[in-house]
Amino acid sequence: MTPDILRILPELILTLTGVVVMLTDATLAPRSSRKPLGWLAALGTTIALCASLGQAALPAGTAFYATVQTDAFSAFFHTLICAIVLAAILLSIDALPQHHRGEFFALIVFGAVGMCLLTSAVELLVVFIALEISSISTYVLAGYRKHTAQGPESAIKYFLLGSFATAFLLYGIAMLFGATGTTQIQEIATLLPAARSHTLVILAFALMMVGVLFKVSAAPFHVWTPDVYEGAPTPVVALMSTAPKVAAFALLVRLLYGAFPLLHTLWMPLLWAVAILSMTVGNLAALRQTNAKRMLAYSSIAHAGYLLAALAGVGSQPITAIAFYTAAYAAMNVGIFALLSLVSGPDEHRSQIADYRGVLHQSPLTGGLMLLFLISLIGIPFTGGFFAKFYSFSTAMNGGAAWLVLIGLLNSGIAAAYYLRFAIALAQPAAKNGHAVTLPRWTLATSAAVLAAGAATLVLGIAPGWVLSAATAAAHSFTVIGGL
Amino acid sequence: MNEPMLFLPLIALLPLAGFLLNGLFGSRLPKALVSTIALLFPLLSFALVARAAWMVHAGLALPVAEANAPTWIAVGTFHVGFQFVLDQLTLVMLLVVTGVGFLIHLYSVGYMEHESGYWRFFAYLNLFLFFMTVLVLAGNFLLMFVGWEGVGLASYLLIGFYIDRKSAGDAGIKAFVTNRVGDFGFLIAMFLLIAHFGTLSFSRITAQLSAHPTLTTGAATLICLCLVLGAVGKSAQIPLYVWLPDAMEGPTPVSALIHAATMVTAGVYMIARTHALFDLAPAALTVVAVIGTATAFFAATVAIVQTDIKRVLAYSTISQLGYMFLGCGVGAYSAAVFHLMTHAFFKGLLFLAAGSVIHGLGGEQDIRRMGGLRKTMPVTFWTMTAAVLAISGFFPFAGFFSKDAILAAAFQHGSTGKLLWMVGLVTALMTSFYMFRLWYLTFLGQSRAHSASDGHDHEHHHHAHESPWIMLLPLVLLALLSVCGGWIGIDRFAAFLAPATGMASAAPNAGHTELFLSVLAVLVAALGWFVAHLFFGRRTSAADDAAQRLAPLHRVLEHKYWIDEIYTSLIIRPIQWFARFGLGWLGELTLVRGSVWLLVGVTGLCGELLRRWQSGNLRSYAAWLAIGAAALLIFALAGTLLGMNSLADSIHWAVR
Amino acid sequence: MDGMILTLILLAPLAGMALILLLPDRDEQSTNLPAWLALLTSLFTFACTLHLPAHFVAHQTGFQFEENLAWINSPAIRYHVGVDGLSLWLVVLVGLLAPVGVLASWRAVKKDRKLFYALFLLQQTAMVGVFVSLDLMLYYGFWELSLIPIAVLTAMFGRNLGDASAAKAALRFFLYTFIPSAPLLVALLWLYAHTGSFDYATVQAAIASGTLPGWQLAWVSVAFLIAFAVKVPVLGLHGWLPDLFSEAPVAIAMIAAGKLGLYSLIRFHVELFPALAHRAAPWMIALAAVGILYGALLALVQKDFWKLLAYATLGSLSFCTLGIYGFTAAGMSGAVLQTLNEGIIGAALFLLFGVLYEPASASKLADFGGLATKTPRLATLFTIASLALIGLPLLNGFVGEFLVLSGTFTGVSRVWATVAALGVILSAAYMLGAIQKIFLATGAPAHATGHAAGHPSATARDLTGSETVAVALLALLMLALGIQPGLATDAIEPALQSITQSLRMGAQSRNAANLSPTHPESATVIASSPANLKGGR
Amino acid sequence: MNTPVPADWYLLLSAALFTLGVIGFLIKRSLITVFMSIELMLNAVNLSFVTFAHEWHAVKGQIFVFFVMMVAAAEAAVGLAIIISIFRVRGTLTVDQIDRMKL
Repeated sequence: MTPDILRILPELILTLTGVVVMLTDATLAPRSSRKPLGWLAALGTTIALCASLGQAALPAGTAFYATVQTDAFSAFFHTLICAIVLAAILLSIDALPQHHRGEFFALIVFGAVGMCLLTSAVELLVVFIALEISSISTYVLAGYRKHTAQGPESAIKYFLLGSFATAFLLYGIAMLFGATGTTQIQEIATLLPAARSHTLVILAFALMMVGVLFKVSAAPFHVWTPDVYEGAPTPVVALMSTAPKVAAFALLVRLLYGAFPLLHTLWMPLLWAVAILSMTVGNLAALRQTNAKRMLAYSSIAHAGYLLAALAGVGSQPITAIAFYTAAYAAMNVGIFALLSLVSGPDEHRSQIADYRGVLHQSPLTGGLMLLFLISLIGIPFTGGFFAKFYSFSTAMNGGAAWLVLIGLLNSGIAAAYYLRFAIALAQPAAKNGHAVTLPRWTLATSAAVLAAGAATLVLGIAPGWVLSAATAAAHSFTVIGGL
Repeated sequence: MNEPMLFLPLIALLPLAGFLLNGLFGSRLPKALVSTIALLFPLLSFALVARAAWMVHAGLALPVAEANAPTWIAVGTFHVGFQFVLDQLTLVMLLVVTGVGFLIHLYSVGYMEHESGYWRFFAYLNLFLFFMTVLVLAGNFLLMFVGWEGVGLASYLLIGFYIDRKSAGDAGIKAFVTNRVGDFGFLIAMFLLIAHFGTLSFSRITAQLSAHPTLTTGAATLICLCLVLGAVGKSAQIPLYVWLPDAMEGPTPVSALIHAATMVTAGVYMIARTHALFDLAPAALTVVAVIGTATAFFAATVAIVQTDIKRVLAYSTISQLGYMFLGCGVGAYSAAVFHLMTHAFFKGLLFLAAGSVIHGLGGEQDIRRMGGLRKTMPVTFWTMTAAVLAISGFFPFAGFFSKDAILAAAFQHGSTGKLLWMVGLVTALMTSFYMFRLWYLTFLGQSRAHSASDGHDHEHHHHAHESPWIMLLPLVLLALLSVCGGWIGIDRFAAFLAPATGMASAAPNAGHTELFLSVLAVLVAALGWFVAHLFFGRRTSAADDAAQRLAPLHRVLEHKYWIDEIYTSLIIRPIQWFARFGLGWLGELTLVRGSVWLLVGVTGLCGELLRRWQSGNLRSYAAWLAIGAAALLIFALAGTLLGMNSLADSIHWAVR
Repeated sequence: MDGMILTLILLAPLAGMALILLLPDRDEQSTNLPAWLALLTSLFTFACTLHLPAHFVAHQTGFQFEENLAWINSPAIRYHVGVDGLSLWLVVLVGLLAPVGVLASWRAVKKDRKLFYALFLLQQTAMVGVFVSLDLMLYYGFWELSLIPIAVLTAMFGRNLGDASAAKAALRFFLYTFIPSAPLLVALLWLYAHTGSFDYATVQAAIASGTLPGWQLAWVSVAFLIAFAVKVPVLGLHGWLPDLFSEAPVAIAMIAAGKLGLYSLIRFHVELFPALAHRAAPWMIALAAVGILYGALLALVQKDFWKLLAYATLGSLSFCTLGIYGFTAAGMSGAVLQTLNEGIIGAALFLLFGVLYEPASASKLADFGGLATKTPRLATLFTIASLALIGLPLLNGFVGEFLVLSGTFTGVSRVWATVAALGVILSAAYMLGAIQKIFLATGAPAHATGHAAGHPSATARDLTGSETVAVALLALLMLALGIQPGLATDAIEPALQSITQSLRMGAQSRNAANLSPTHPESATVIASSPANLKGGR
Repeated sequence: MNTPVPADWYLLLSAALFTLGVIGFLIKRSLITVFMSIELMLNAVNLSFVTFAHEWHAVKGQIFVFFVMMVAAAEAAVGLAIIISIFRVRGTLTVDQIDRMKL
């Protein structure tokens, strides 16, 4: 039997890296630049990435008294999250102002530990702890630009609303424990029919959904996203808009298909409604946005809606669709935010869309790549975004939800308006009165991250076969549930 | 139909070669070479036609059709090819077109001597000859339509030849668009023919008609009326004649060739060619007759008061074409074609003579400032006299025979025929009156060049001189033809044309009625001459005081019944207004753009609302969060709370 | 070689694009390297496309040069390409227009040339992709891809960038086509859910078999129809056309309208949903006939030449729609031929007026005058192209219009055919009016004498050698197609045979629904050969 | 000996505390008080955990409580740090004034 330690190897490596980074930070001279720490953190994350890739070879199984389970599903998400975190670290090496403290990288790595644990946790207690680890580290990261007015404000908003939602989740777990006497996901699934009282189970489910949907920034619980994304430093937003969301979706799938498969007829209409709400709210609100980051915040809400729409499918297809969509979404978002941070520079003086006029003329490479990511967000064929949206909506269509697909695609039609306005702003020649756009030079780290994201978007669009088979394997790790 | 090497396609392609040579390389070639090319190819074409005529005379059976014509359009069951056919009618038309055409080419070498764009003029002239020969030789409607629109294009290019004059450009467009209105009728007729016969080839249509005429008279009338619309457009009859007077903006040889001898007669030729259809639709024939007579009368009245020498001749052409339409209308197709031929001779001569006068006077076209040219331009004077006598219908000249044939045929065409004959006779009177008015004012009396009535001095008034021989030779030849052109006589001409234009037109019975009619016609012509002599012969101001007495009538005629103004205000302005406001405002701005703007606006508005929702206040966020959670709970517990416990049962059902 | 040719045609422009992007950023003014590379690639692609008609077996139904490779297996999307009579000449047309486009923008584009030519070549691949792909998803992919280059190029290299109207035009164009393509994707997914495959033949068979639920299939066909009608554009959905024509760079506006929409209408609406196409036919015919007049009338009163050309194109494209929805053999072949004509004539006119427009970027007709003497070559070629547009016989415009009108008149409805024929008169009026205002005298003394400095007609230049050759070739093509339309129709007609045949049974049902108000029996005259009409001859 | 208090009463108490916490979060103006109401909500959950642990005679519930308390402590540390940084920059703790980012 494989020793338990191998099951949580990536999380261990990440924790070790975090600690080492903190220690070396202490040894460095106060005034010297913290770049080497960034490279150290990046090295650690790469090792964790290889470890999680290795985990795919492990036979599926639980560890530590069935609190953590590694299977194709968790391996897929581990690799994805480690990749995102790696890209975020590479981005922030050059993007953040020089005088920042070393613990920025440590916080990112510790957050990564929480997110990875979240995807492999099958014990609600471990779920709660992992959730809290990732949330707290992102709360601090969100407020990292202490000297600006927006930094602390976004942190406090994120912190208060986050903990408020987590309290609901916790209350739900308590109720579930009360109804079934256990907090282990597989056991819940088996004990559910003999639960003490059904209302208690449904109440528990609803409360837990509040917590999870908040994390996923789905519609009624999305209000925090625009302000937090606007306030937080752009590399952190690149991390925050992708990694925690990916982990949250993995948790959602674990809960829906692991713990509550029997409540399928209950949560299907619920998630339909939330999906439609998030799509519509996300897209419509983004139409009139002038601030680039706020617009992309609303777009991430809309994408959460498209992801939830995939749940309308039957059998294990939705899980494949969600897995693939999160991969494509992560590539696009990391890419676009990376370029945003590159173009707007450390002091982020260009927040409005209009400030980005003429970028395509100044440096065709940056402009071209931004164009690629925007096109992928719109969902133009031969890009990752299209195939993700196509796959999610074709799953929904196979599940018979033609109306949902129609609303979804019309929404993505409307979405094209604000993405394209951004793309066209890039393409327009610089405004006569606008100050000359001086683009910072491309450093090794940022270019590596951006090119990796760009390559991922293109590969997912043109040859998605490889990633698709990994996602399908992940979907099969859930035993075929209740004859669905 | 053996093919005795008539080289029919070559007749058309030779002028095309001339056009290509001059068109592509003309600007770089010396003038002499350009004119030789321009003259050589039409001459060769004329030679081929003459050879064909000689072979027909020597007993060649007509009609001759080319054996394997290349296909043009072959889609589904519809097939049409570049089919050239030569029959009697075509032969006559070819003789006129290439013969008179060549003479006019010869004349224009002299006339256009010092014009810029010399090569361009001759390229367009050759192009015109190519399209006209294609029109005449065509074996099916579609190929005829190619020639039909082609000549329209050539006339547009030639009218607008003086590119630095805006009036020339406008006249060109007016000509082309009015022709296009006619072509629209032609197109509809062709579609009707396809609908009824499935083919457009003349021979197969006539064969189908003779085999078993399934065509109802109603359908035949509809087809013929559309064809008439086409003919009216091309041959400048009411209501589509407005472009011909303005076409005088082009150089005079153009007016002679296109707007007198050949192109405008295409309408008459087309009616003669499709006589089989027209015979089935008597109503259409009467329409043709009425239009013809009305146009003849109307144009003659306007011609009386025109002061520009070329506009007089233009209205006279419209009037003579009216006669030809009358001829066709009463079924006397051969008479109409006969008049067409003679008209080509004397009207061509008239225009060329007018050209020589204008050339001599250095561009002066207003007859009120001419006079006394008899002695200075003798050859022009005598040839023009021959033409004036011919057109007025005096005995030995060509005009008498052809016009008389038409009037005679009209006379025997029942009661309506009599009325038409009456109007025709009055028109003949007016014709001789305005022709002799022109004759007197231009050639007799003193030269009024210097005593210009409106006082603008004629700075380079130089002594009027006779035109060079190259311009006079065609004049003399045409004068000869105008004199003896008619001697063939209508009987022999009708017999020759019989196979092509059908036997319907019974030869006018000889005997005293026909003699009486011809004498009457000559008397009428003489009366016209006498009245003209009264007004313009002597130096009295008889003409001017007559004009004062009939001032209102004179003003109406002078303004050409304000037809142009009516057309502009009734047709052109409303179309432009409807396009600019009807479609421009209503269609584009409100419907097309408006609907989209509305859509965008609504979504934008919702966007704005949602944007406002984000108040930035922490507690409102928390409130929304709480409301969301409450909604979720209610939604989830809906089943149990309302006692339906549908959801609760679902759990049990799922487990079992 | 036949097996690989289509992929080669698709990949060649992409390779060219990659090469151009890798070019070093030397100063733009010296050698126009990107343009030369783009020209070479487009000429090579054009040569490859010429390979198709050379080896095309006429009168053989079904697709040729087929390639069918697995691409994505879980939703069965395959890389399935092929060409038949219908799409054969359209591919060649795209191949032809590419070098013309490069030439047209040789002097117009002065900076960022790399990006311009790269996106231009990407547009070529997308368009060829649309014409050759036989897998619905692959088709949809290329369909969407063809929007991006046009939008970005219009925004970047649009004409009057100052007041950002180029950006608005690009945005309007993109949304006008993109939003209707969303229901199109829903329809595709629905079809996939019900037939299990995206392959054109299987979907067509499934629909023909009638097993799919009726009213939903109707909605699916409506979604297809609207998405393609916007791209043509059909009357009512043409909001984007005038803006794009007056804002987009010449090379782009040349290829933006008509071809894709019309081909898709035939292939993916009429052939895919024959019965439902019939139900939609009366509306489309009405829209098309009115569209012809609408376009012609508006073109009559336009003061800006680009807008005039836009409405003229709307008119001539409505001819094609009229031909398609007539379902007669003559009408449909005429429609496809007219699509080719519009492509050729449009390219010539765009290039020519682009040359006039480029120095002083003035497009108002009143700005010009008396250019015939200053720019003789341009004037003659412009006149030839305009005459082809208004349908002068012996030029290609006439054959297309004649076939469409005769097909509609004899087979569909005489009223609409007559209304459409009126457009012929108006087209002569506005085109000759334009020639008059630009090239001939305008009477105003300023033009007649010397042109004021900076006045557009003062800075006008005549065509350069290469431009003359390009447009002369196009003019020769117009003449060739005018004299021998068989060159194209011989391949087009058999491909449409299957549609006109299968729709004939539809025709019977349509006659029962007496679509054509007058002379129903004449409706079949065109179809049945004249021989049987006359009985014993 | 009086009978033990029935389990449902504890659950009702924990539900009441939880709702109080939520209301406190919505109404209170000062950041500190809002933060305290979150702690109140967490403790309400602890109470229900303990009740269920007693009912199911499973020690798991009680262990859960310890973890919840540990997390609450961590949150408190981070939360107060953020509140201090807000106070240093904005000089105020009232929730309504922290709305610089809107629309």
